[in-house]
Amino acid sequence: MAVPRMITFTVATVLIVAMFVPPLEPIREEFSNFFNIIAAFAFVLGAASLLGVHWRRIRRRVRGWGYSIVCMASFLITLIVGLLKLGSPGGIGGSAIAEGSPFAWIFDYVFTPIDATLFSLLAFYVASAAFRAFRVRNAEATIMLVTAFLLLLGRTFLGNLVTAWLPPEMEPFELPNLVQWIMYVPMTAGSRAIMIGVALGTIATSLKIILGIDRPYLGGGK
Amino acid sequence: MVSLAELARERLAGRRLIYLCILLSVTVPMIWKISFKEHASPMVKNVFDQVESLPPGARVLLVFDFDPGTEPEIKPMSDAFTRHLCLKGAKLYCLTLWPTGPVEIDKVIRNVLTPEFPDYYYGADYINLGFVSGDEAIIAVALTSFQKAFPTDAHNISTSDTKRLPIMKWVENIRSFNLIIECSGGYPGLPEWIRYAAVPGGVPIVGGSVAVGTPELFPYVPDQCVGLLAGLKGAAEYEQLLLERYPLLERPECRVALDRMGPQTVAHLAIILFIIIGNGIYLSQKRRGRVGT
Amino acid sequence: MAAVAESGASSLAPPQEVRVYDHPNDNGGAIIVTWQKSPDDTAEHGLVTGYTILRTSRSGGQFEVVGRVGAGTIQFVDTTAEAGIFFYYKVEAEAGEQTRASPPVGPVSSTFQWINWNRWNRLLLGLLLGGAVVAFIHIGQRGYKFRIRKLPGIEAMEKAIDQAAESGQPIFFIPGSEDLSDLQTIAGLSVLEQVSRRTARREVDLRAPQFHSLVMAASDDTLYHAYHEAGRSSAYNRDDVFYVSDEQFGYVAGVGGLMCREQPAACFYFGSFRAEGLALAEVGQTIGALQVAGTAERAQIPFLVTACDHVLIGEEMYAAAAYLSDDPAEVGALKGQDFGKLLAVGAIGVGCLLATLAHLVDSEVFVMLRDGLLSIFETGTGR
Amino acid sequence: MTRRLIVAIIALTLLLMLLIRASSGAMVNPFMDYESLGKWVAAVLTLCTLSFLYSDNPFYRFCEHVLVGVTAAYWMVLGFWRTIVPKLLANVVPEIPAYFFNMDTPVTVSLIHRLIYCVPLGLGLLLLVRLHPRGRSISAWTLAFILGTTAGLRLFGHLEADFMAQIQNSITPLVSVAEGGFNLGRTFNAFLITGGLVCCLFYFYFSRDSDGALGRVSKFGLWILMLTFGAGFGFTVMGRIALLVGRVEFLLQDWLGFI
Repeated sequence: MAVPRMITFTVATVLIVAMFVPPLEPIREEFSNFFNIIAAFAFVLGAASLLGVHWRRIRRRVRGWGYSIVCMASFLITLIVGLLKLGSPGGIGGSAIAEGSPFAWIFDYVFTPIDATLFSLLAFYVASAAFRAFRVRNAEATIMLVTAFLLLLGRTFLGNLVTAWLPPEMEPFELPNLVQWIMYVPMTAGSRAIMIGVALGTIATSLKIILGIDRPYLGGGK
Repeated sequence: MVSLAELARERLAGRRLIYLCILLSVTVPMIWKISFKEHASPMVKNVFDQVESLPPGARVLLVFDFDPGTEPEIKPMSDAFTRHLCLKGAKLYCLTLWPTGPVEIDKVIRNVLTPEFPDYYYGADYINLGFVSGDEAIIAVALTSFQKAFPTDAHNISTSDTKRLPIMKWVENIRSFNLIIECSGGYPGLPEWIRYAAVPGGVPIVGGSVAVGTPELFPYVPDQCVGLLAGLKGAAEYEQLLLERYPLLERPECRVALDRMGPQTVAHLAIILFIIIGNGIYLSQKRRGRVGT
Repeated sequence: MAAVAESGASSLAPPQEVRVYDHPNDNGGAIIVTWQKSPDDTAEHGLVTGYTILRTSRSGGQFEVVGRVGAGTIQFVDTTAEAGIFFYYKVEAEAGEQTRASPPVGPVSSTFQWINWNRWNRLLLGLLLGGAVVAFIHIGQRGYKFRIRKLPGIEAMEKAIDQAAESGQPIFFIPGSEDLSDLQTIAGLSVLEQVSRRTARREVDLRAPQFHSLVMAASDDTLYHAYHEAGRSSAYNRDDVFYVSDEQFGYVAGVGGLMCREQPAACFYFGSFRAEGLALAEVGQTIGALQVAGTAERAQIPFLVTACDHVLIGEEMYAAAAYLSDDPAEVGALKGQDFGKLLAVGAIGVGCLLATLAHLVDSEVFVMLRDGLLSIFETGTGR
Repeated sequence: MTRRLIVAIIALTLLLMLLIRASSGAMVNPFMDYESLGKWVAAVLTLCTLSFLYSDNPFYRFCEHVLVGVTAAYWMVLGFWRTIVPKLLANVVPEIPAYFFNMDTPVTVSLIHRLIYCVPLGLGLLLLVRLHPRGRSISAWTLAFILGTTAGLRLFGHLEADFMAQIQNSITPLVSVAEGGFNLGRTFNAFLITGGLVCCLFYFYFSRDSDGALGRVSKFGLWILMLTFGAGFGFTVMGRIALLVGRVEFLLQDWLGFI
């Protein structure tokens, strides 16, 4: 058995045993902490990859290498300003994103606007996806289309008006109630099935990791 | 016979037309200030009543688990909650488990608390505990010892220092609070606070969530979670209730979500229209024997 | 330190019947304090605002506050009680400035237990489900060929790789936006392994932009070994697996832009997705790539369904690597999962039947049977 | 060609409007202070990013590369100040954060505690060995540790929350008789939830063939799933539009000074 597989097996087994043995239980928390620390170390790899890819593009004068300079510059400026807490009102002991620091300025006026704008592009994407995908092609597509349609309508003021003419005894069929029913009944069934399936998938995946079946990223293939 | 390139171009043009319609359906109602009166749903009413029934001096944990990315949906809720709590004279304990969340607390303090409630004093009536990393594990710690989970406030003052932070005098753990209000933009969010704080601590919890996360939260209501505001519509309904109860609040900054519902509604109608048109085209093509995609 | 102030308010009744005992099934250090509500703590007679729990380690010693709870509560777990030390407790009802304490009770000490019996049901189910998976894997390893149904998404992936080989366009693989702490990511990496073996054989460029540095390291190893095994080590290019950004939309910006420029023949999305899933899939749609996605994120599946050609839903995503590899051991694991589903269906069926009978028939037997079955699935955290 | 002309005309008109707007004093002067400058920067970046909807263009590419650089660095900075310093250094050598970064960390940490936290330090350093081409196999040890941790921690997490809890919630009476009467609505709902759930589970059943009785059951399961997705889609659209409203609000209100 190769060393990495032994490590995986041991670590996982200890953590599983710790589930049932109270004196070992603190290990579970400590190991999650360890994970975060190692993930923070991994940032060095990320930085090396980012700089490496763009540096090679600049050196080889790949088409659009000018943008790579932009990327490297914005990366390095942000990194240096942030790591050294340059211009931070609290000094080196203060908060990393203290108000009034250049790092916070970059966050507020460069990071946030581009980030939020890209996020808001989803409004357009949702619309075009709805236009394209919601067609009465077959039974499944039609069911999805009709439900989405009802929900969309139910979220506007029209939702109350469309079915307002129904007599009081038909109350459950008023759109707001119908929408609520869809969310509580069929959706519950669907979500639960997905969750149960996911649980089974994760159990199998965990076991395959622990047993070391077909995991080339631990070195050596099978 | 249309060539493939032509078809792609046609599709691209259609896509741009959709984009333009959406942009207009959002911008035009905003400039013309089209807005609709909201009708509060029972769930939002439950949330409102829960806050409304707080006694003066109630201790409320106000969690800001969102960031600038989800701000358009959640910030109107956190603002409305803050106003409502201050009007009820509650003590506010603000914190976030999101690394990008502290700016949101700062914004509420700067734009709502300080200007609108000048008699709210830091350390006595409200406290900003800032960001603490650790997600649900930290909630579990707070369940037994609040000071251990949140050793300092955002200004690095120890939370055990009750001389400088008298508001901490009455807090030992999660159970010390009368209510938890969670403004949830994703993970960690409402499910974590319900599972690790509200249920084991026996503290009522209400919350607001982005629309995308709401369907997963419905199963918690009303047993484990008193009620929740679902997306901007929930926020707008809450604002409507707040305005009806406190007419003094009739100011533009107190109806942000209500104003934003105008463009929302128009955009929804536009998408509904797209779906109808799309199917119209599809069916007519099908009849002519040319099945589109 | 709070002195016990019994400020003469005789009107306030103290909490009744205070009891203390060691918290069972734990690592020590926790003592449970229970009491009956003060008669002044009722919905209509709500004088009491809360209870304070006090403790001392000496009989007759100075009490100190260990916790406060709101009105209506009847239990407190003191998690600061060092194991092995004896403590005395008392509970104080408070109403504004007034307080009234119960007589002290004790002594009590906390101890640790070796086994947490509360979790017997997790052990049972873990052994059942895990055992089934391991057993079927073993059967598979012994060479038994299991039959499984087809997944259209998998066939589409294979076709897409062929197409890319013909047209010379690259393939993009997006391993989701969660770190290695999420099993979806790991399942995604297993799919990457299978995909990269195929692309290595068919000499297709595979590009895997990364969200997290750790995932990048694992993806890089996956690709390296896959190329190595296919005998095309020289074709491995370290720039094919590259880090973009840990920020959701930083990632979307980088990858979306690349898609527009490199015009991939296909995009595969396997892992955990949030809003970036739709953003990327729509860009992929625009450039006309064939797209297959797999995720267990329920909130994102609807959007991926509208924007991708095929979506592997939840469990199907975890099964994708087994389908692609056709490795008997992996396929065996799927059979183990099927056993789990049958178990779930059986439990729900029998449980609902018992619950219905318990609801309709006035008989203790059904109630007992139902509760017995429920206790197997009891997690203590509610829904 | 005509399309380019139209685009150019629209762009010029917008630019002209912007100039008039700015000169009329309705907008903030970008050179007044950092905040005003920030607003202009933010607005220009917002517009450049929005241009991606039309097509991939140099303005968007500029924003894209700025954002990638800034966000990557941002998370690294936070990783250092929020994980490495308080979680690693404060546990291994608390003297560094206490004396060099003026942090409020206790320096009285036991040797055992320090040694325990040398484990992640060592694993972290081991991971970095892979920067050297020959370090790949050594750094796999760290990955092995990570995978083991994930498998060990998540196995029971999902079992509890997704398997046990969901089955527990699904065990309910199918027939509802309350307050002296048979409740048709509730009974129907209970049957639909339970039946739908079972059918959906059979949809995921890998051993089945797609025809026969099991095929029909799983088909119904697929319908329920499609209904779930449709509902999820319809419900979420609102959130996505809210984000666009937020952005447009920023442009119209904070920057252009309309409204």
